[in-house]
This record gives sequence, structure tokens and C-alpha cells, in this order.
Amino acid sequence: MSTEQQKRPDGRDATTTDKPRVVTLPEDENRETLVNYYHQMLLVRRFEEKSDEMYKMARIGGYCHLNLGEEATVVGFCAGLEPKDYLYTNYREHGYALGRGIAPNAVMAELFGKETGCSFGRGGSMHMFSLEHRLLGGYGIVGGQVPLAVGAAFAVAYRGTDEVVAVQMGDGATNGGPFYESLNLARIYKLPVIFFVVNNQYGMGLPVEKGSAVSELYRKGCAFDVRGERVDGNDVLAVRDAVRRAAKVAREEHEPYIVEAVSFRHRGHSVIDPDRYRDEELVRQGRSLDPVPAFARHLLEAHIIDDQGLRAIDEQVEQVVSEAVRFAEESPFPAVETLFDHIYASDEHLQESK
Amino acid sequence: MSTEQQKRPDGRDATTTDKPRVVTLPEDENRETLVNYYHQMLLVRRFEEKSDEMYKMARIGGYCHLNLGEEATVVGFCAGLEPKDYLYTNYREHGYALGRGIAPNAVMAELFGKETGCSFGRGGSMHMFSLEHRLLGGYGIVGGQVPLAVGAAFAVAYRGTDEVVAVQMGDGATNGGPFYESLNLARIYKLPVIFFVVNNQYGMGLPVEKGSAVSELYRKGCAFDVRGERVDGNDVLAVRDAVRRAAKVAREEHEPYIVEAVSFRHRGHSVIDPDRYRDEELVRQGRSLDPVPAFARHLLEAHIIDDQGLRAIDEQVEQVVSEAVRFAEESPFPAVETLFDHIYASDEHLQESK
Amino acid sequence: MAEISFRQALNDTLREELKRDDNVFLMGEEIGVFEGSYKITAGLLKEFGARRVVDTPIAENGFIGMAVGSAMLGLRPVVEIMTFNFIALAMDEILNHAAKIHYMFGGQTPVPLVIRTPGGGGQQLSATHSQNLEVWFAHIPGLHVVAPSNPADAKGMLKTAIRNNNPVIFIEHLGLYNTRGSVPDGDYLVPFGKAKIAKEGTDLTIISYSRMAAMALDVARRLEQENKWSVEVVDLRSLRPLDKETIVNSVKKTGRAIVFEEDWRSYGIGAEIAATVQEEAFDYLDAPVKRVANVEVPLPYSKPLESAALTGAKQLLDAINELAPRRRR
Amino acid sequence: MAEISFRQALNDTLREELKRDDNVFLMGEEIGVFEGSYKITAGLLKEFGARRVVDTPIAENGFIGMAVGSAMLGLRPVVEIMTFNFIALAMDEILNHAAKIHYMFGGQTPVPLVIRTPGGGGQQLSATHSQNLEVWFAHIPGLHVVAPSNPADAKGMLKTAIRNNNPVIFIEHLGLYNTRGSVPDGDYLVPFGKAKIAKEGTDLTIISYSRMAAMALDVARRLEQENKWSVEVVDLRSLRPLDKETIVNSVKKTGRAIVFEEDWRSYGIGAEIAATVQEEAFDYLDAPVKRVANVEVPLPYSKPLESAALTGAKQLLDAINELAPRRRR
Ligand SMILES: Cc1ncc(C[n+]2csc(CCOP(=O)(O)OP(=O)(O)O)c2C)c(N)n1
Ligand SMILES: Cc1ncc(C[n+]2csc(CCOP(=O)(O)OP(=O)(O)O)c2C)c(N)n1
Ligand SMILES: [Mg+2]
Ligand SMILES: [Mg+2]
Repeated sequence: MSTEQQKRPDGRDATTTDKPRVVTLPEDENRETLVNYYHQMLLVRRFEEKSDEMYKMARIGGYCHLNLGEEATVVGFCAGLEPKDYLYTNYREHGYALGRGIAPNAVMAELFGKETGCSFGRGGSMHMFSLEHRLLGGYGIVGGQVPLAVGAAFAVAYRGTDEVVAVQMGDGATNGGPFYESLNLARIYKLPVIFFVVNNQYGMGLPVEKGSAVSELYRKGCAFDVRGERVDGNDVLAVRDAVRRAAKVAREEHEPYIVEAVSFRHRGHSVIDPDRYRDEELVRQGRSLDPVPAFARHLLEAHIIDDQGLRAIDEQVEQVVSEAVRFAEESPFPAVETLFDHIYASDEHLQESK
Repeated sequence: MSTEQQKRPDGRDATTTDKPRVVTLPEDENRETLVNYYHQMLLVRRFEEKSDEMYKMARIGGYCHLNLGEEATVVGFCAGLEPKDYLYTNYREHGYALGRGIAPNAVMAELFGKETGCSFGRGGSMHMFSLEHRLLGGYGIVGGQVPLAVGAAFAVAYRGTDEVVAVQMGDGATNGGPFYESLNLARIYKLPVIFFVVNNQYGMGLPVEKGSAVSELYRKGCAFDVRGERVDGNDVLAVRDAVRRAAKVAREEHEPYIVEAVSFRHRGHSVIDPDRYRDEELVRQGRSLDPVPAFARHLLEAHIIDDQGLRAIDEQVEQVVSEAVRFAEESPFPAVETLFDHIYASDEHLQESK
Repeated sequence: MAEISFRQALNDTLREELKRDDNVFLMGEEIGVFEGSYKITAGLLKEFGARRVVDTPIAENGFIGMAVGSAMLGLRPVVEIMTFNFIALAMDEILNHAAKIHYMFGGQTPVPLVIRTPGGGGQQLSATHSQNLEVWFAHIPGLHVVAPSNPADAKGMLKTAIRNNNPVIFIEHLGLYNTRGSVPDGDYLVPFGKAKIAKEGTDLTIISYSRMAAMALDVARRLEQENKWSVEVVDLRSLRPLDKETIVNSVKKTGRAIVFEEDWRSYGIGAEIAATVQEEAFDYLDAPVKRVANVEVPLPYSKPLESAALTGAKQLLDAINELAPRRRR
Repeated sequence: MAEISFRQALNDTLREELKRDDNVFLMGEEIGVFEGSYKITAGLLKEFGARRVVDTPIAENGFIGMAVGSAMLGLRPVVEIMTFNFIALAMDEILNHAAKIHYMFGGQTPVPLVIRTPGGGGQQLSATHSQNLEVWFAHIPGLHVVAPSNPADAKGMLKTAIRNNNPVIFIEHLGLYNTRGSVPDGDYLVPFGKAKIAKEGTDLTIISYSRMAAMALDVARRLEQENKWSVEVVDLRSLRPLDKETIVNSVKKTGRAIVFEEDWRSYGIGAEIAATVQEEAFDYLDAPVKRVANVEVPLPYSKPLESAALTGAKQLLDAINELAPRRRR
């Protein structure tokens, strides 16, 4: 390999020291915003822990992929977008659904397969959707969402409006043809799309450097003259700022942009994966960079919040998550008679498209 | 675009002067070899002109794509490989079939759909094959041959022998997923494969810079740390030398390599394409760099051959091509009873694979 | 009513729909500058510009996916896949995305997408360029699959396809492009899921679609002129939804049926038709439903072999002669 | 004869074949370090090393194409596609390359390739992860398509697949992996194109394959114990080539047939079976061939909806009760 291997789970390059970086919170950040990021991250954390629990209690079925360890990536990413922007994700999207503002109730209800779920129980864990929140879907086929997002960006450009389309994917998705075709298409048509690669360093059991010829995934843009950058996925502000830069390029220059956030998957690929194939020491090290308590520490150290404040957030989150479970539990399943609804969109629109 | 556009049909970068480069023949080249290259190029030229004629006389059917204008690329490429090396191509492969040493008779017979054709008449223009000559097929699906070649290289590496696999494709093929997946696979498994991109500047009517985000196609290797280079496809020696460099990397380092030969398609995409969509001046300019007469001039100027020698080659080629037509014409069609042969390989091998 | 070619009918219709609705746009390989590999889009780039008529690189999965995404935001893409064979590269975006998105997300976003593509062999294009893969799509809930046999239906069904809110696979045929027929003027729409009795008859029913339906009609007319069999021709026009009622009623009347199709026989379109007929008209059948289809080989290049592999009027006639009731009219 | 699981039978067979022939190698996503998404390849990387057990990135078209190319040079790749659904990405290399190369080049190079992949729903995997796409492949000349229903056939057919010189689509089923059965020791091979009478019977014939065949056998046995209908079960095992003879002979004997399949009903496997039966046993049929198949929806996640969409023993029983002759044994 002519490029340096990315060995470190925190996204810094391998030449720096081994200790977690001291993140100093920028002075000019709004304090409420910072607290809110923490709040969001903790919500994702607790929501996912609860999802795991509910799966084990057989309330949730199918495949279930959690964002544990990726909270700073998820929250930073969502914070970098505007509400009018559109988002496509892969199947590891509970956090993104929350981050877009979908009610935790509706997200949990979707996991439970209930009619009150954000996809009306039809999609489940891998397929969250909300037109209202401009989350245009979680998708279970690795890489399948990427061309869709390019197409949505095409629609934006076609209409001449200024939304940005962002598409989240994993490191594993960057080895498939659809990713490359999408980069090329986005570039030749000059489309406002952000390729957000969550490099959690594994695609199931495959380490990124075994599946990908280059380990710095944002570099894949070079084949298309698509700009990009890599950012520490444990640093919520760094992720947000990179996404903002990307959104600016997309919105103002009408050019695609790649943001690679280096993150770490705390557990197995999905809740049923016992995660036996990873080196224990490596996992310990990866987890030690846990972005949620780290951000709490930074907030404390910067006197932005105190212990009591943290506890209040904790309680609030606990309550929201419990409420989500209660809501999901009490919601009705879709009626069996609705099985055939929505296979085809109605003909009502037949003459109305103009 | 952050990179300079490739505007010139001769493969030089746009900053150099506008006059055709004076190609000086290296002193140390074997004279016979040089004459042979010319002979080969002229054979491709005349063979393709004859194919065109035969198509118009309805001796040849289906789609028929010619190598007219690409003779230096074709011959230089074949010269850079060794007989033990394997070759996959796209459907524009008559010249490569000849270059690999398949008898012109068998190539023309294939075009005529005769039992004596190199694919026994089953493949036609787009699907020439000869196990003996290690031409592992022309393929009609754009890009489809590329993963196959990577697989053949995998087999070579698996067995630990030292053949190289080369795969020819057009510029248009470098925008499809299979090309990128192949580069990645070739790199991670360290396979001896040469990606030979014939940039004839068009995929049917689409100019390369409209379909591809970058116009220097060898640069696409950067996303995979696959090395490559661009070469003047009108210069038979330059092409050969680049392919030799690539083969050395593949054979000795077990690494893939990209060679991009910038060439020019003298006519329409296929014999039935009237080529109305290209700017006339541009076509005139492209054709003016015609590699066949240019190479003859160089040979003359270097006193490697004289007019008489050229005439002799001309006559010899004419005769070979006429003989190919005669042979094809007189050969039998496959018997209709053989229609079902070869749908499945025989079971004889069932217990023999070890 | 003008007498025009199938190609012209498509071209006119695309032009009309592009004019009608700014959300409609065309996309595909070589449809712009090159005017379409089969010239279906001739003149449209010039008329509507590069915003509406979009040339794509050779990246079928990518640009079909793009079309799906653009449809999710309300555009109405009409994509050309140069020939049916290349659609194999785009199956994921069709099967797992276009056909799933409306249902899987609980009806939140329709996917008003048309994929136009010509199938068909018979031009020595050999194994990878002569296929008829309609059954792959007809099998998938969430898609509509239509295959008109004449210029009027081409127009009427393409209009319906473009205005429909679902992904539609619109199957054309290389061998039909130059065929002519009269086409109603103006906003002529043919509904999906309605087969057409192309010709009435009493001795037996031929069930077909696309080019084979046109050929069946010719054969049936000839037989009528020759005062031989009275053959009813059901032109399916749409394969999904399938108009079982028309098929079954016709067979109930005639008691005998032939499915005439250009795809490979095993697991082809004819299988479903035969299965349906025996399910729903069992007691009316005087003989088993026959299938006349292509021979199951990767289509060879060589002309005599290709001819032997393709089905056609001769094979249909043989089948009619075998199946028809043992009496003269 | 050992009593082992379907999973174990596959695992043992892969091990034996890897040992037998150095040309055999395995390839696929997560088959090595992760030991297979469904653990079919457990232990094999450790035993045979990374040369023989090759983890791939997520690039289905690319690595299937690679496998085809390696087979052209005489290797015998056995590729795992993690679930059937993802094969949509590799259709071009399967349809236009694997299935064409031997024929199109006049028989110069065989393609001894096996693609193993599990289909099946019922685990709330929802619309894009629960599909049964066998009909796409069964339609393609040049491919073999097999779908065993029990551990013994799994072993015997996987051996045959690996030693066969053609591309084979080897269909497994998520719901079968844990089922157990006795498996002959040693070099046990089951030929392609031979259906199996899994149980004899006289009242009607159930024709099935893969998991539904196992379920049909259970149902038939139960009915026998309960002294109700005497049901014959034909386990197709291979879909291409299809053993028409066994099917037709069984139906000739019983006069009634049900096709029991887990794919979508329209244009599914059952269509071909029904069409064939009516073609070849028309005069023996006492009633139309019935199809019991999945409901045609993109499979929903929510459990009650999913259950309503999937077919199973109950649907089969209902069909048997409807179809069986109106007499008691
Ligand atoms: C096309 C396709 N191939 C294979 C799979 C099975 N699969 C699901 S997730 C996964 C790994 C994806 O890794 P990555 O893209 O890094 O995302 P992560 O799970 O790490 O978020 C695989 C192989 C799939 N869903 N789709
Ligand atoms: C997958 C696929 N898509 C489309 C086509 C139709 N097609 C045949 S050749 C061609 C252009 C290819 O251009 P290029 O790769 O530059 O090769 P060239 O013809 O210039 O040698 C196209 C679009 C095809 N054969 N395969
Ligand atoms: Mg990952
Ligand atoms: Mg080209």
C-alpha cells in the first residue's frame, strides 16, 4: 500500500500520541446548543440500549443494527444539516431518525411493528421513513440508497431550489459499484449531495482495510474530482463542522462532497452478533474513546453544565425512552386487512401530476 | 473541474504544440519487429475495411464494431503481452483477435457465422474466443468482461504461475460499477491484471468528458492506489512499452496497473452508425493523426523499409484478407442439429476435476 | 387518427408528455446527442434541452437508482434502457428499491417511474443482446409491466405509464419499431390491466403480447381469409396486472388456447397464462393449453442457428393446426 | 448415516470438497473471519486458510464475475451470496456471462461455478430481505437451479453442484438450516433433474421444493396418521432441469395436484409446474392444478402482516381439503 494505514479507531492519524485528544470546546459555541448535542447523544445511547433490551425480549424482530458508539457521528451529522435538507441512510438508522426529529415514540413503535411507527410498521428497524422530517428512508441493501440520494439531488437541481441531499452509508458500502457510479453521476451533473461515510471500521466482521484498497475512504473521491475530508467521528463538533462545510459546497457550488467520519462500533454488527471475531484489546481501546461520557466531561470541565444538570438530562432521556416503549407497547398492530394497502400508489393522481 | 480537460485526440496534453509529434524510431529496436508492427497494423486496417464491406453485403449480421483508427493501440497492446498471457476484451475486438495470432480466416469466418469461426459461429463479431490463443473472449455487455479478467488473474495467483491477465475496455466502460469493483478487488487480492482502457474519446455518441467526471481515465486508479499511466494510442511503440511496464508490475509485483491509450475512432460507433453527431472539423483532425500511414512514413524516413517493401506488405495483406473472405464464404454454417450443443458442458468431467 | 410507425408513436408521445408536465424528463444512454440507439428520442434534446433530456454514462444501476430517487421527490422520469439485456445491471434498484419504496415505508412516497426498453431477437445480435426478460418483472409485486403490440397501444400505454404513480416496465420490441398503424390523436390513454380482443374467433384463442401478438393477428387474419380456422386473438398488453377475465372468457368461449411468446418457454410468461387458464376455465378446456415459445438456448449468432431457435408464424401455424378442433368450418 | 442439521451437512460437504480438490475454493462476504452470516462456513478458514476461503468486500457483481473468470481457468469456485436478495446486484454476471460463456464461444470453456444462497421469509426481515427469486434463474438456459429440502439432499446436491461443470444456483433456506435429518456418509451424490417421491400417496400429489417440500411432507404424514387423505409428495429438488416425468407420472396416478411454493404466486415456479401438468397429464386431471404460494406483497415487517402474507401448513391443508376427492378412505 502506498498510503498509510489507518490503524487508530479515533480517526487521528497513526503518528499522533496514543492518548485521547483533549477536546477544548470552542468559546463561541452556544451553550444551549452544546448541551442539546449531549442530550441528543444520550438519547441515542439510551434508545439503542433499550432497543437491544426490547429485541432480547422479542418485542423487536428481524435484523436490528444499533448506533452504539456512533452517537457523536450521528448527532454531529444531523446538526450540520438544515431541516429542509433531505436524508437517506442505511439500515443502521435509529439514531438518524431521532436526529431528524422523529418522535422517539414513532421510532420505537416502528421497531415494534406497530401502526403508529414512522413507517406504519411496514419497514421495521432497517426502514425508517418520514416525509415530514425529510428522512427519505433507511435501506437494507448495502449501497442501494446512494443512487437514490443522487436522484433526489437531481430533483432539487432540476427545480432549482437550495436543499441539500445527504446520504449516510457505512465503510463497507464504499466498495460496491453503486457508490462509484453515484460519485460519477453526482459530479457530472453537479448535484448538491453529501456522501457521508460512517467508517466504523467494520462491515460486519470485515475490517475496513481488508475490504477496501484504500483505508482513508474520503480519498475515493479523487477518481471523480469530488472533494472530501476525514473527521473524528467521536467529536460531535468536528463532524458537524465538516458536514456544514460539505453542505456549503453542495448548496452554493452545486458540487458533491464526501465526509468520512471515523467512528467505532461498540458492539456486534447487529444485536444478535456476539462479536467474537474482534481482538479484545482493540475493542477495549475503541470503546475507551466513548464519545458520550467524553462529551459530558468536556461540558463539565468547561462549566457549561454541572452534575445536577447531567442528571436532569439523564432522567429526562430515561423518561422519554420509557415512554417510547410504553407507547410502542400499547399501540395497535396494523390491521391484517391493510395487508394490500400501498402495494401500488393510488390512481387518484393519474390526471393530477401537472 | 480541478483537472485539465483532455481536449486533444492524440493523447498529448493540451499544453503542447498543435503539430503531430515527430516520432523518432528508437535505434535499438529490431527492424524486423518494427516492420512486423506495421504489417499487423495494416492487416487490422484492411481486415476492418473488408468487414465493413462484407457487412454492407449482408455477409455479416448483428452489431459490428471496427477498430479503424485504433490500429496502433491494438497492435502495441498485443505486442506488449506474452503469448502465455490471457486477454479479455470488449466487443470491438477483431483487431485483438488478429493480434493474438488467430488466423484471419477464423476471424472472418466467425463474422460470417460459420462453423470454422473462432467461436464456431456462435458468437459473431462481438464474441471472438480462442482458448489456444488465450483470448478469453470479446464481450458485448459494456464492462462485463472486467470482473472476469480479475477472476482469471485470481486463478493465476491461486496457482502461483506467472501469466498476466489483460483486459481491454473502452472509455465508456470506466463509468460503470463493475470497473470500480474490479479495481478494488484486484488491488486487495494483489492480482496480476492490466486494465487497458482504450480511450477513443466516445462511447457511441457520448464524448468522454460528458460521461466521466475525470477525463484522464488512468487517474481513476487513485481511489484504489492502483498505478497507471496514459499513453498516445497512435504510437504503437509507446503503447507497447506502457503495456510492458504494466505487465512487469503485474507479473513481478502482483499488482494491477492501468494503461490508458488515447486513440480516435475514425468512423461511427458501429458499421450502421452514420456518425452524424460529431463535429466535422474534430473528426478531420482526429483522422489526420491516422497511425497507419504515419508509421509507414516513419519506417520510410528511418530507412527501415522502402516503397517497394511497403507495397509488398500491402499486397500480402490484401491477399490474406481476400483469402479470409473466400475461406469464410466457402465454409459451412453450423448444422442446425447442433443448436443444442454446448448449452451445458458435458458431465464427462463430473468425476475428473481432480 | 394518423397512420404512423411504432417508433413515431413513442416519439410523439414523449414529446407530448414533456410538453404537458414539466416534471416529466427523459434519461438514458445516448438518448440526447445520439438521438437514441433506436432513434426513439430523435429531436427531443433539440426541442427540450439538456435539462429535460439527460444523457447518462453507462451506469445502469446508478441512473435507474437516480430516477427512483428523483421520482420520490415528485419528478416523473422516463428512463430508456438501451436494450432489455442491460437491465440485468439495474435489478437491485428495480427489485429492492423502485418496487418496494411505496409499500415498505407505509405509503408515504410514490415512485412514478417509467423504464422503457426494447427486447427481442432475430437480428443476429447473439446471446447477450436478444433476450426477453419480462417474466422477471411480471413476478414482482409493486411493478406494472406492459408490452404493447401496435402504435396505438404504444401511445396509449406510454401515456398511462407516465401518468401512473408507480414504477412501470414498458417493454418495446426491436422488431416492432418500424411497424405502422393508425394512432388516435390527442390525449389517448389505454388503461393497464385490460387485455384486448384483437380479433374475434370461435375455434381457438391465441394469447400473446408485444411483437408476437402482432404476428398472431396476422396469422389469424390470414387463416380467416383462407377460410380455415376462426382464431380469436387476445393481446394481453399488460402482464402485470394481468387481465385474467378477458383471457378466461375467451377460452371459455373457444375451449382451446395457445400462448404465443418470444421468451424462453420454461418459467416464461406462457406458464402463468396456462396455469391461470387451467385454474379458471378447467371445465371449458377441450385440450391442454399449448405454449409456442422460443427454443431454450442462449441465442446463437449464426443465422441458420438463430432462425432455428426463434419462434414465429410457422411455429404458431403448426400449433394451430395441431390444436384446432377436428372439423372444418 | 449420521443425524445432523442442514447447516452441518453443508459445512461437512464444503470441507470434504475442499479436501478432495485443490481447485475448489470458497468466496463470499463474511464467510471467513465471521464464519458466515449463517455459519455455514464455520471453521473452514481456520482449516484451509485464506487462499481457499476468501472473504470479499460487498461487491456482488464484481466477485461473482471474478468467480466466473476463475472458473474459466479451471478453478471451481463455490460462492456464497449472503441472502438471495443481494443477488439482484449480480444478475449481469450470472445472466450475461456465467450462463452464456460456454455456449456463446462454441463450447471452448466450461464455467464450473456454484452460487449458494439462502432465500426465505418469516423472520421479520421485511421487504428487501425475504425474497425467493428462484424463477429468475430457473428461466435461464445455461444454468442449473437446485433447491434441496433436507440435509441428505443438501449434501448430495452440493457435491453434484461442485463437481458439475456448469454454473449452478444452489438455493438454501433460512428456515431449513436448523432442521435435522440423517445423511449418508462418504461420497454421496444426488443427480440433478431427478425429483424424489418423498412420500407415496393416492389421493393427490403435492409438488414442492426447498422448505415447503419439508413442510408438505410433515403435513402429508400427519394426514396419513390421522387417517385422512393419502397424499403423495413430490420433492422437485431441482428446478432446472425439471423432472417432468416424475411429476407427470405422479399426477397421472392421483389425478390431482397442488404446487406448494414460497415465492410470489404470479409467474412463480408453480406456474411452470401447473402448465406442464396440464400439458402432459390433461386427460388424467380430475381438477385443476392448484397453487399455494405467498401472497403478492413486498413482505411487511410487522409480525401480524408478515404472517398473513406467508404461506404455510395451514394454507396447504385448506387447499388439500378443497381439492381432495369427495370420499373418505
Ligand atoms: C448488497 C448487500 N450485500 C450484503 C448485505 C449484507 N450486509 C448487511 S450489513 C453488511 C455490512 C455493511 O457494512 P458497512 O457498510 O460498513 O455498514 P455498518 O453495518 O458498519 O454500519 C452486509 C455485508 C446487504 N445488506 N446488502
Ligand atoms: C451494460 C451495457 N450498457 C449499454 C450497452 C450499449 N452500448 C454498447 S457499446 C456502448 C458504448 C461503449 O463505449 P466505450 O466503452 O467507450 O467503447 P467503444 O465502443 O468506444 O470501444 C454502449 C452504451 C451495452 N452493450 N452494455
Ligand atoms: Mg462499517
Ligand atoms: Mg469509447
